[in-house]
Amino acid sequence: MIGEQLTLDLDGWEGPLDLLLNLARAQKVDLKEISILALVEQYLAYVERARTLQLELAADYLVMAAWLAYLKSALLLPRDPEIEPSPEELALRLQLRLERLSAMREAGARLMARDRLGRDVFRRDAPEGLRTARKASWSAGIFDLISAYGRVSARTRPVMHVVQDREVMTLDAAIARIAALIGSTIDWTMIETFLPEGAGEALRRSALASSFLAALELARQGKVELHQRGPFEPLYLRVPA
Amino acid sequence: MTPADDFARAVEAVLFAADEPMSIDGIRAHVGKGDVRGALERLAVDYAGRGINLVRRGDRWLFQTAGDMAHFLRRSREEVRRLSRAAIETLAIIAYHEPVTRAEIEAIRGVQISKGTLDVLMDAGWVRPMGRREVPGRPLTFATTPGFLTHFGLESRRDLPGIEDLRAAGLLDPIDLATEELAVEKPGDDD
Amino acid sequence: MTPADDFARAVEAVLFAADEPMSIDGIRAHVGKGDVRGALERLAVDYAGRGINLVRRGDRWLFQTAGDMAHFLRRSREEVRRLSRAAIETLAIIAYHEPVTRAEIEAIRGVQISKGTLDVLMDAGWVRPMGRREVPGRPLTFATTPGFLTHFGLESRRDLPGIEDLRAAGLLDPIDLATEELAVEKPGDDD
Repeated sequence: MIGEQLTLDLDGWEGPLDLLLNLARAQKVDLKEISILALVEQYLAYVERARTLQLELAADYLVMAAWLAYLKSALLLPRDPEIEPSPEELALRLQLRLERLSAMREAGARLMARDRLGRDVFRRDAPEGLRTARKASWSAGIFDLISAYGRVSARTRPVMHVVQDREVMTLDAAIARIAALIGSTIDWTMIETFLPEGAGEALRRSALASSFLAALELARQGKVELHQRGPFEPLYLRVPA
Repeated sequence: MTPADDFARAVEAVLFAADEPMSIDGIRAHVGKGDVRGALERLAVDYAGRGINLVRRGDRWLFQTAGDMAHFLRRSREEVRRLSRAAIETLAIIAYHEPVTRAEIEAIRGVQISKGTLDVLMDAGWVRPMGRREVPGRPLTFATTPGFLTHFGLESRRDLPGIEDLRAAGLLDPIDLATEELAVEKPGDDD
Repeated sequence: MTPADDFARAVEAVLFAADEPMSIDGIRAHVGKGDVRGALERLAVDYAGRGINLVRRGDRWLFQTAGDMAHFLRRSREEVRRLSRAAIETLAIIAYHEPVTRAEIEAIRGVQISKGTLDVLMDAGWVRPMGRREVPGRPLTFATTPGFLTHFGLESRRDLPGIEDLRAAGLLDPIDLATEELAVEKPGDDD
């Protein structure tokens, strides 16, 4: 929006406030003492001249012109106490705005004129540079160490399995034993009756398992009959009727 | 020169070798325990009036050539970018008013900020966004950086040229956007 | 420092800002007519014993940080890190079996060790190479260092608990053993 629209001045203006400030500066050095009314006149004349030259003005210049025309009439007309803020107050605000913009413009120029790094003052062009070396400090305690060794040992130490020698009754022995004993029984007889007497608990369990398999084998051969009332009930054997 | 003690020598060497301005904590990380600030102040005195100066910029310190040596050192290549008038004014407004919103900058200048202006200042490393203002719309505010102080040779923002006078004159008071708009842009905002 | 005259100050500033060592002619191109050599010699005296020295290399001059300040320019920052499981196991194997070759470590661990693992242990100062084993290939053996004993609070390696101690302390990983019992040793008791 800003830029070349107002080519009456070769530099162009940075907006209507910039134009006002330049007009004000031409009027007086101290912005506090400028005549706002005269400034308004100058601005309006400027805009009028741009119009006659058929220059295209940006909207904000026209907006400013309209507002200044209002301010001018308010300053000239008899004071209406109802209107707030008063025209004098508005004029003062405009003057303060111009002062502030002027101050900032001057401050910018003073900043640019300072001894600037890389233009007026210089740092070393090839500093050695500072380095930060990361040094790792490893943390591990004795417990970490020995438990790690325990873990490795447990994982890789060959495990030796020793099976104890025990008394057992083989399937063949059980078949022979039941086949021999069944002949002398007539009635249903519990399978436990066929186990060897006086056997220790381990041998008894082995004998029971083998005898059960033996009973199944003999039943398959038709040499015994099996009977059980229900699951987990005693198992009975007899010679087929 | 007056002989420097070993601690001051270490501070001197570290700052000399550094490729960035250094804070006291940054220096201490290299030189260890000791009165870094005291050493810096002594060194600054040692170097006052020499061709090299030790200067403070914000909370960081650096060696740089003395300002009056500029004519021996200016380089043929133009290293410092030329700023547009809009950018210079915008930078000044940010520096003297920070933190400041874009709308406030525009109110002071009476014109919209064109697109690249803030970008140029941020790209130069002089300006950065600094939080939002807790008003409706939560506009972003802008402020200067440590790099701004370093580039323009300011110990702190208090050293901004004429800042005390401007403040005393009320020219750095907070911008009342409502009245500024009333004064200039009331009939129709341009943004 | 003793005040330097303006010509010496210019030489000082030019050398400071230079991006490489400068010859007397090169300096003169910046500072103009004057006794450059005399200025350099005075500056060298000024800076003797400071953290920065002006030194001559062949026919060129430069500022550099004093040699005895070099250690301040490098800052080492300690970062405490935990050893990886592989590293601590490897360390334990070395401690219990030293001197031990890499292949032996792998056989004992039942897993290959990655390249960095031994490096980490050597970097920590706990392990060092200790001669070669006189077998085909002459593999390097590794052993622990005195620093290892110090770090782990051991008088000697004999203070390391034996395998029976570990078992008694329940450190032979009872969970793994229990699993193995279930899988393999059901019918009868083990050991």
